Amino acid sequence: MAELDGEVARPGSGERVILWSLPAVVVIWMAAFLLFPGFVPPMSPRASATEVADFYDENLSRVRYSMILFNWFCVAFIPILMLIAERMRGMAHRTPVLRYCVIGVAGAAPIVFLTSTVFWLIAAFRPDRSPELTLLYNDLAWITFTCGVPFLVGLCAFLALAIAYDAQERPVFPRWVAWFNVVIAVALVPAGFAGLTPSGPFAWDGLVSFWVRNSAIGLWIVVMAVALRQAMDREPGPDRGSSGDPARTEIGAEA
Amino acid sequence: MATTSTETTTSTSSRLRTFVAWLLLVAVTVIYLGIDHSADDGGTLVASTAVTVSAVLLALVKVRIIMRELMDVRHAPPFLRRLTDLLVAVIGVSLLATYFVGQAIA
Amino acid sequence: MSIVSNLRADPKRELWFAWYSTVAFYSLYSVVFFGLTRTQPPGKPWLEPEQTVEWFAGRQDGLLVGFALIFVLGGWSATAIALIAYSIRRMSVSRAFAYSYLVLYLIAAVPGFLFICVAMTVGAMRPERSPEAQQWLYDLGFLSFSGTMGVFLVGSLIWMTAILLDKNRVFPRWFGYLNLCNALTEVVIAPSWIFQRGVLAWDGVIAWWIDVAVFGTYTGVFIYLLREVIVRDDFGRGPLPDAPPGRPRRWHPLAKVVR
Amino acid sequence: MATATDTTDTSPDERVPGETGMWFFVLFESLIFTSYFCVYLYFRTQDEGAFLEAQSALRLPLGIVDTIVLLTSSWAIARSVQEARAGRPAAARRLAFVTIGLGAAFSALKLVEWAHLIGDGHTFTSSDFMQHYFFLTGMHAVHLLIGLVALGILVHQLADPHRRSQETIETCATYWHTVDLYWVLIFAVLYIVR
Repeated sequence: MAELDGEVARPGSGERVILWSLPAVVVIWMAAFLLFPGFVPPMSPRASATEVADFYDENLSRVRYSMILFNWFCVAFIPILMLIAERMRGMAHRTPVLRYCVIGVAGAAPIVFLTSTVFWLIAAFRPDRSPELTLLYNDLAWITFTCGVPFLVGLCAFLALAIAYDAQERPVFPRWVAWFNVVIAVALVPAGFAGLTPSGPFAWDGLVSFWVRNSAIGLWIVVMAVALRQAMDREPGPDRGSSGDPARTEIGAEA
Repeated sequence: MATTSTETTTSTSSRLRTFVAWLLLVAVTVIYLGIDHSADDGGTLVASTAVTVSAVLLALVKVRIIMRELMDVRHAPPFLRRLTDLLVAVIGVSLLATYFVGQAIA
Repeated sequence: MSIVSNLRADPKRELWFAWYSTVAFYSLYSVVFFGLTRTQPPGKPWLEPEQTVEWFAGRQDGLLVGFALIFVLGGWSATAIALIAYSIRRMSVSRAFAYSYLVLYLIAAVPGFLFICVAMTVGAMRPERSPEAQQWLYDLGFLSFSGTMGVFLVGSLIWMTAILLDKNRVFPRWFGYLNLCNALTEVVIAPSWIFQRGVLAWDGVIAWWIDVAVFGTYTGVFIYLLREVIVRDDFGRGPLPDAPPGRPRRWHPLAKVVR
Repeated sequence: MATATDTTDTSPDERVPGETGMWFFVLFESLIFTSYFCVYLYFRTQDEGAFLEAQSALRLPLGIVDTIVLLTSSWAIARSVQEARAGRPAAARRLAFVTIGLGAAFSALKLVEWAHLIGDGHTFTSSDFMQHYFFLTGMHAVHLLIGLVALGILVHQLADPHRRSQETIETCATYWHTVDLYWVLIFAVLYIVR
């Protein structure tokens, strides 16, 4: 860290700007969520092809504009996740492996959501298409959206483990954040099984697969934003790392 | 750079040896022309086990010359010499075995 | 000694976590694709629409349960990629190689293994769907899974170049060349976009059986070699030392548990 | 010359030409190619008539010229290695450029042959034989392109005495020989086998 003397730019410069983009992103997401007529209440997997086609026919504009919003802004969450990845440099790890895991899944998770918006938008593109095909695109969108949790589960699990391994006097994130991530990961797991049943709490419109899953994601965003802000406040200035914990020897720390 | 007379001699002899290897490879390639015509009846091609087997065997001879002379395996330790010979054998056995097994099934 | 205490006490615990996860993930992957869903070896590319309906009906539960497991645990694949990225990071080459490898494989995971999960789940959840639509899903599943193997071409070449340029002796050089062998067989899968039957179709002798044999060898070899890298790693910047002398080599991941 | 090894033709020392790792590649890749040939030969025996008919579209003289061009390139790179070993990098470079030229000539001939075949309606998808033909020659072309990269590295090494390494030169040459080696086998099974 000897290279950090002189007029070198602070490594954390600009991070507050990214953090404060979060409220804007959340507002847009909430707006898009409420604008999409298929979320409140969630569309039923038991609906027939004709019913689904009628749904798109009647709600064409709202489907299109809400999904275009999601299509634009689902990836806006990646910078926030990168702030978390940056905090991981301060953890008492010997290697950057867990940070690499987090960076990897942080990139892939929004891309899954992006894919589902593509299917919704195709379904709405030609309302005169045969109902059979509209149903097909609708199924693809809902399965991608609901079941597509692998990278979110991975994100929570990797963060939990990284925090658990962060054995130092003043850990980057408090210990309870690890447990919180485990709880969220567990809450997301049932959604992966939504394809197995068209009705009940595990169906894609069910209590567990829809409401619990999406509330968990919302809660995760809020809690992690708070934890992230605290971690950023706790961090010492430009000389961070030099004061240090001898355990802070991650070889990628200056990468 | 001092070039002793022995070095010059070996260099000349190895140059000649490499040239002879190349000449042999070209000669074997030209033999294929003769083999090719031996089986064909005018313009149409005719299946022939003799042609197939000799084509594969001649190719293996060429492969071995390339490995020994051009790739310099003849100066390599015994393990590599044996391994490359084993490879030639494995290729030959696999190709001919598949061919004959295939014929037997067909 | 158990794996758990091994993971807690060892200063290399993050690396061991990633390594055991790699083994576990590849095992899960094999069980799901070969066992539960029976999507490997793959279905026939030349099936008529009605036959794909039967294909889906014949393995409905397996497809739904198997791919649900991938939906839940697929993110685990990141550990293998992160560990490889770390191995490249430990070499005397630019970090650009490690980051390229990490980003390339993880983003490619979406079309590479998530699409087949989505397509097969959608196909299995409504067996009454029209035969043409079922065939469309069948094609989407297999082609997105097999056809995108070409991504590994560039991935293997990145790893190969890093290994051959590396002066820290992280991997033996022959493994660098094995990456080239693997890259060259990834090319072979491309004709599966063209052929519906024959040796180059997605279930063909060349495009599937030989490819899987090479890829399986490659995967087995790199999992073993990654283990050697972890054992040898000294967290320094220079050349990796040889394996510590006098220490018994643990050939099997569970050998320590058994002892 | 410090970079030239002590080993000459008469030396009793036995040594692996180039890196051992490259020889691992040669053996493993040869086995993969052998498996492709086996698949081809097997399917050929199952439908000999159709294979023979499609095979008659190939022009043997062109194949022979191809082969001789590539054999000559192999000779040139073998000579180049000898010159480099004897401490004559300028001569070695000239021969390496001859090799590159012959490799390019082979590729050009291959393109002419492919163009002829496609012009006559023989494509990747037109028959089982042509599927194997384009697959094997295409895979070979990929190996050849990588070989040209290897030759580029070899020339680059020869250009500067500071980075010159006889081992790297021999490794690149060994790779180039395998391009020749695989062609010899491909030529036999595609053009000659009946």
